[in-house]
Amino acid sequence: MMVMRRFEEEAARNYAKGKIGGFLHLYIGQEAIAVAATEVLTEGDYIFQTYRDHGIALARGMSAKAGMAELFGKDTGCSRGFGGSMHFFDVERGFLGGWAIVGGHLALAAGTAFKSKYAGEDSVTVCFFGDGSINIGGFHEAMSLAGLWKLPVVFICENNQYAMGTPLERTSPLKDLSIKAKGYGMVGDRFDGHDVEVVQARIGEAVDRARSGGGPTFIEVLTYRFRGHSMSDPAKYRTTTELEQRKQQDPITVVREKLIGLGVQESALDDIDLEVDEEIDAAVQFAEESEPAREDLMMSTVMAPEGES
Amino acid sequence: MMVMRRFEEEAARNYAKGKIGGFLHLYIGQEAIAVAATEVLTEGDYIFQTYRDHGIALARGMSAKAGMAELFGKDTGCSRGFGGSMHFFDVERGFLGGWAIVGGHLALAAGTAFKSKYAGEDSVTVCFFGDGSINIGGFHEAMSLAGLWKLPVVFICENNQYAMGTPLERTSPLKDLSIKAKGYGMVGDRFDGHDVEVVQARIGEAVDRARSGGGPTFIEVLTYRFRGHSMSDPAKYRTTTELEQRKQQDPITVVREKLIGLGVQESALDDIDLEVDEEIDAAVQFAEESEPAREDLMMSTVMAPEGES
Amino acid sequence: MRQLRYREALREAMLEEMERDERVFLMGEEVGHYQGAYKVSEGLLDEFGERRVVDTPIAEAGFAGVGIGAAMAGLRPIIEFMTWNFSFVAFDQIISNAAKVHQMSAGAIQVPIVFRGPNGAAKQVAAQHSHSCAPFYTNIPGLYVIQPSTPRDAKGLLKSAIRSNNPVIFLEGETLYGVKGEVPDEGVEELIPIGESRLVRPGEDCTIVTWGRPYYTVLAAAEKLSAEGIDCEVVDPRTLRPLDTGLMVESVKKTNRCVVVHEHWPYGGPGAEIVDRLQREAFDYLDAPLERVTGLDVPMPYALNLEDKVLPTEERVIDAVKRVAYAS
Amino acid sequence: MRQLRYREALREAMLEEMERDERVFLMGEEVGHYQGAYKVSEGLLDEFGERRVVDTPIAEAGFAGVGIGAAMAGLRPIIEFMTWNFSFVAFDQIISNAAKVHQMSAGAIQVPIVFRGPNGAAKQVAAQHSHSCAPFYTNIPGLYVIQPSTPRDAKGLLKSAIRSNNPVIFLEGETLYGVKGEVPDEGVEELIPIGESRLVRPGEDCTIVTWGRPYYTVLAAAEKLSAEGIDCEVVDPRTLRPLDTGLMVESVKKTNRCVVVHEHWPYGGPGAEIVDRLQREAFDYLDAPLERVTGLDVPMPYALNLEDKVLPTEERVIDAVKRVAYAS
Ligand SMILES: Cc1ncc(C[n+]2csc(CCOP(=O)(O)OP(=O)(O)O)c2C)c(N)n1
Ligand SMILES: Cc1ncc(C[n+]2csc(CCOP(=O)(O)OP(=O)(O)O)c2C)c(N)n1
Ligand SMILES: [Mg+2]
Ligand SMILES: [Mg+2]
Repeated sequence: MMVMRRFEEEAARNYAKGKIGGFLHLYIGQEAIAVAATEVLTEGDYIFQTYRDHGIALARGMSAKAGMAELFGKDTGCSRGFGGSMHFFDVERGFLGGWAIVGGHLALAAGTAFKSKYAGEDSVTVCFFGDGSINIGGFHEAMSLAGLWKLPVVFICENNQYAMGTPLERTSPLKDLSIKAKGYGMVGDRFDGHDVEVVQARIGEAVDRARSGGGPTFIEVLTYRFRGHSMSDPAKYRTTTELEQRKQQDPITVVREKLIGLGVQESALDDIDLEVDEEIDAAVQFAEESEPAREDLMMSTVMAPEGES
Repeated sequence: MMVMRRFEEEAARNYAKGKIGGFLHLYIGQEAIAVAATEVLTEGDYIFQTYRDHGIALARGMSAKAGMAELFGKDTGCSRGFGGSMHFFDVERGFLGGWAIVGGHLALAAGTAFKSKYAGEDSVTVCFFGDGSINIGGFHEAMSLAGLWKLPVVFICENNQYAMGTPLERTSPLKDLSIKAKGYGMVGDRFDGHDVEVVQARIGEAVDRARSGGGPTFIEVLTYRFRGHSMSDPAKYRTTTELEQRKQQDPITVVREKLIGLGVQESALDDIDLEVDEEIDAAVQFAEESEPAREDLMMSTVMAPEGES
Repeated sequence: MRQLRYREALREAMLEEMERDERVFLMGEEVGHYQGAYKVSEGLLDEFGERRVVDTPIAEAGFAGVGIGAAMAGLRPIIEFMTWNFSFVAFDQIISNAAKVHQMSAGAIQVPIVFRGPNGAAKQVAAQHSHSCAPFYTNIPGLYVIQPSTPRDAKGLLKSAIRSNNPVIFLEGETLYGVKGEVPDEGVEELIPIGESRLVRPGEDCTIVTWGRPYYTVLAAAEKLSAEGIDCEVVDPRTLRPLDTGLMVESVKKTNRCVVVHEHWPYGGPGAEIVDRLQREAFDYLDAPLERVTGLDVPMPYALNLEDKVLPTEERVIDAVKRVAYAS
Repeated sequence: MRQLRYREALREAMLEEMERDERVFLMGEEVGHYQGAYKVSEGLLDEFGERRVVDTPIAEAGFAGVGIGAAMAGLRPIIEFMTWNFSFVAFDQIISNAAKVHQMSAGAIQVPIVFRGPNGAAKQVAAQHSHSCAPFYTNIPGLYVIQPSTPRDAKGLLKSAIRSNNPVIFLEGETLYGVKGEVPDEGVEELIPIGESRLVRPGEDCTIVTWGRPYYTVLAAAEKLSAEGIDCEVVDPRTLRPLDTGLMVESVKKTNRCVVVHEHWPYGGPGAEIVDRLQREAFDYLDAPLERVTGLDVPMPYALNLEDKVLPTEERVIDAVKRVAYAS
C-alpha cells in the first residue's frame, strides 16, 4: 500500500511539473481493495480495471519503474509509452489493463472468464469498476452473460461515492447497489473497503466460488477517493468535513495501527517507508532517464504480425 | 381483437402471394394485451412497440386500410410506404412506432415521458418489447433513467416465451423477469396475458401510478405467439403439443366464451365476424388500388424542412 | 471445380477452420439450435456441440466484448452479427477495444477475432435494417475489412480471416447467400490473402471498381456495354482495408477512365477513398473525372419501387461509364 | 467586435437559445452541478435550474435516446457528450433512430436535437479518447454535421443548429475551447447558415481546405508559405454534411491546386469526399493531384513525441503544398 501511495503522490508532483500528460486518476484512499484482491489471486488469473489503474497494477507486482516510465511516456514503461496512466498493461502477470470507456471492459472480463471455462482451466477473472458504471449498457450485458453462463468472474464495484462530480444519490435510486445482483441470478455482496483483512476475506469467498464452478459474484465495496476525480478536478462538490472524516479511515493508517497493535515496532514501519521512498525516487529517475516511446513501434503495432500463433 | 386477427391472417396470405415484402411479424395470440393497454390510455398518451406492431396500432384506432396499404408499400399507408410492417406510425393517435432494433426504442419512450414531465403534462407513455430484449444495454439504460427520474412510463415486456428460436430459459437465469424491476428502484408486476380483463386491470394500475406521479412500472405479461417469429420461421423449435395447448388459451376464444357466458347471442358475435371480414377485405382492396410510395417524398423527407416550428 | 453457394462456402470455411484449430469457436444469436438466422452455420452445432457453437442472448455489445476478451486470452472467436445493422450497439467494443488494444499494449496483446454477418440491404427490410457498413469500419486503423463478392472469395478470405492474428470485419451479403459459383474441390485448400484485389474481367475502354452486391450488377452492365462496343475492365478489391490499389492503378493507366460502383451511401467510405487514391496515383493518365455510382443518399424506404431506385442499377452504371467514356 | 473564447461563444449560444425558447434544454454528464467537464455550460444551471440543465448518469445510449424521444414529442434537446469518444456507445441511437425516423414516418415526426461535445485528440489522452468522429457521422443521411473552427462560427452555427428541425452532430474541439476570436457584440444576433463554407484567406497559388483543429496549423503554414512566395487560399467548409463545395471549386478553378488538411484518419470521411467532389467538379482545372494531410493511420499513442507526429503538422502541410505547387 505504501508503494501505491508514494507512487501516486510522486506522480501527482510530476504531473504538476508537466512531466506527465493526459489524464491522471489517483487511487489514493482505495488501496486496501487492490492489496486484498491480489492477495487472493494466483498465477494465471486475470485482472481488469478502469483508468484508475496504478494501484492494482502495482499490487499485482508491476515495478514502480515500469509504471512511472509509462506515465512519463517512455519506451521502458509497462505499455512502452503507448497507454499512459489510463492504459497500464502487464500481460505476464495477467493484468489486462487499464480501460478508459466506462463499462467497456466488463465484457472483456467476461471474455477471459469464458476462455477459462472453454479451456477447462480453473483461472478466475476479477474486474473492477466504479459506482458510476452501473447505469451503462456495458455493465448490464456483461453481468447478464456472466450470470447466464455462470462464468468464473468476480465483478467488483469500487463505490467511492462519486462519479466525477456526481454523488451516487444523483445517479441511482438504490442505496445498496448489490441488490442488482438479483436481476442477474448472481450472488451479491457488499462491505466496507478500508480494512484489508475484511476485504480479503470477502473477495476471497467470491474468488473461491468462481474457481470452484459456483459462478460469478457482484460485489460492492464501499470506499472513498481522497483526491479529485483526476488531476484537473478540484473536487468542489464535497465538503472538507466529509473529506476529513473519511481520511480517518485511511486504509494505510488502519493497517499501521493494526500492526502496531500487534506489536510491530513503529521504527520498523518507518524503515519500510524509507525503503518505499527510495524505490519511488529510483522509479522517477529511471523514468526520466529512459528513452522516449518509439515511432517505429507505433507503425508496427497497428496490426499484429501474421503467421502461426 | 377480431380486426387484428383477421388483418394479420390476411397479411400472411398476401405475403405468401408476394404482395407484401420484407419481414412480417405477426401478433396472433398476443392480442389481449394490445386491447387491454389501449383501453386504459387516453388521448395525448404515447405508445411505442417493436416491429411486432400491427396489433397495437389497430387497437389504438388506426384503420385497417392504412395498415394494409403500408404493408403493400403504398402512399396511402400509415407511413406512406416508407416504414413497412416494422415501422407503423400514427402520430395523431400517439402511436410513435414500430421499431426494429431490439432495445432501441425503450429510451425513446423514456424520452416522451421526460417530455410529459418537463412540460407538466399528465400524459403517460407505454412501451412494449419482447422477452428477448431484457439482456441488451438499451433496456438497462432506459430502465435506469426512468427509475432514477421517476418518469411517467410503463414498460411492458410481452413474454411470449421465445426470442426468435430461443426459449427464455436459454437467455435468462431468472424465471420471473419482474424481479429485475428491483434493480431499478421500480415497481414490478407479472401476470397472465390471455384474459383482457385481467390485463386491463393490471396495466391500468401502472398507468394510473405513472399518471399521478408515482413513477414507472416494469410489467412482465405472460403470453404466446401462435405463429413463427416472422414469416420465414417455421418454428421447429417448439412442439405441436405445446402450441396446441397454448391455443386453448387463445384470447379471442376466451373473450368469446366470456361474452356467451354473459348472455350475448352467438349470432351477434358471428355478425361482428362478418363485419370484420368485410372491413379487412375492403382494406386489401384499398391497398391493392392505392398509388405506390412516392419518389419525390423519399427525397424530401431525408431532412425536415427548416423554419419556425 | 465445384459449384457452391456463397452461404455454403462460408459454412465450409468455418467448418474446416474449426476442425483445424480447437481455439476457433462460433458465437452469436441463433447460430446453434436455430442453425443460423440465414443458415450459414447450418449443422455446425451438431458437428461441434454447444461448447464451440454458442447461442447468445440479444446483447451484441456483450458478446462482441466476450469475444474480444476471449481472443485476448488466446482463443480465436468468430462472432456472428445476425446482421451488421446490429453491430451499431457494439460499435464501441469494436473501435475502442478490438482495434486498439494491440497498440495500447505496445503489441503485447493480440485480438484474433472475426466479426461476420450479412451487410447492406436485403429486400424491403427498410431503414433500420439496410445499412451498408463499410464506411464506418474502414476508417479505423487496427482492423481489416473484407467484403467478398463470390463464393470462392468468401471461402478463401474467411479462412484467412480466421487464421489472422488481427480483428477482421467480414461483410457478407444477405442477397448473395444464394449465389452459386466455383469453389476449389474438397481437399484443395485455398487461402486467399487479405489485402489483394482481383481482376474480374479484362477490358480496354473503362475500368470499373466494384465489390459486394453491385458486383453482379456491374458484370451484367459490362456485358451490355460490350455489346455496344465499350469494353470494361472490372476490378474487385475484395479487401477494403487495407486497400490494394495496385491492379486498379494499372488498369486505369490502360483505360484512362474509371467508375467506382458500391452499395454504401455516397459520402466518404471506400468509394471516396478509392477515388482519392486513384486521382493521386494515376493523375496523369485520367482522361475523365472519376465517377461513382452509389446507393442513394437516403435512408432505405420499405417500398420496393423505391428500394430499387436507391440501390445501384445497371442503368446508372451504364450511364456513368458512357459519361466517362465519351468525355475528353 | 468582442473577443471571446470558443468555449464562451458556445455557452452564449446555448444561453441565448434557452432564453429564447422554453423547449430547449441541455442534458449530459456533469453539465449542471459540475458546470461542465470542460466548463462549456458554466453557469447555465444557476440560470435555468435543474429542469432545463439536466445532469445524467453515465449512460450515453440512454440519454441520447431520451433526447431523441423528447425531440419527437416536441422539445429541442441539446445533448452533450462529455467527449465524442463516448458517442460510440450511443451510435445506434443516432444512426438508427435520430437519423431515420423523419423519413420512416414519411415526414410525420421531426427530431430537432443537437448532439455536441469535444471531438478529436486533446493532449495525451491516448487511443480510446482521441477519436475524430466526422467520418462516422458524415456518412449518414438524415443528419447535419458541423465542425466549427472559430468562436464566431461556433456561436453562429450552434444557434442555427439549435433552431434546426433536424438532428445535428456538432463537433467541437477540446484544444479549441481556449482559443479567442471575434464574435458579434451582445445584442447583435448572428445565425450562420448550416451548409455554407467560408473563405478564410484569399490567395492565388494553392487552395487549402481545412476545418477544426488543423485550421490553425494551416493558417500558420500559409503565413510561412507566403514568406516563401506561395500564396495559399484557405477555405473552411464549417458544415461537413451537407458539404458546400461552391467556394472550393471556385478557388481550385483559380489556383489549379488543392490540399485538404484534416485531423481524422485518412481512410474515407470528409477528406476523401472533398477530393472526390473536387476532382469531378473541377477536373479540367487541376494541374496536380489533390493531396491530403491527415491524422496518421494509427491509434493515438499516449506519448507526446508520438502524438505530435500523428496530428497534422505545419511541416507536413508545407510539404504537401510545395508538392502540388511545383507539380506539372
Ligand atoms: C462511456 C463513457 N462515458 C463517460 C466517460 C467519462 N468519464 C470518465 S470517468 C467518469 C466517472 C466514472 O465514475 P466511477 O465509475 O464512479 O469511477 P471512479 O472514477 O469514481 O473510479 C466519467 C463520466 C467515459 N470514460 N466513458
Ligand atoms: C439489436 C438487435 N439484435 C438482433 C436483432 C434481430 N432480432 C429481431 S427480433 C429478435 C428476437 C426478439 O425477441 P423478443 O424480444 O422476445 O420479441 P418477440 O419477437 O418475441 O416479440 C431478434 C434477435 C435486432 N432486431 N436487434
Ligand atoms: Mg466513483
Ligand atoms: Mg419473445
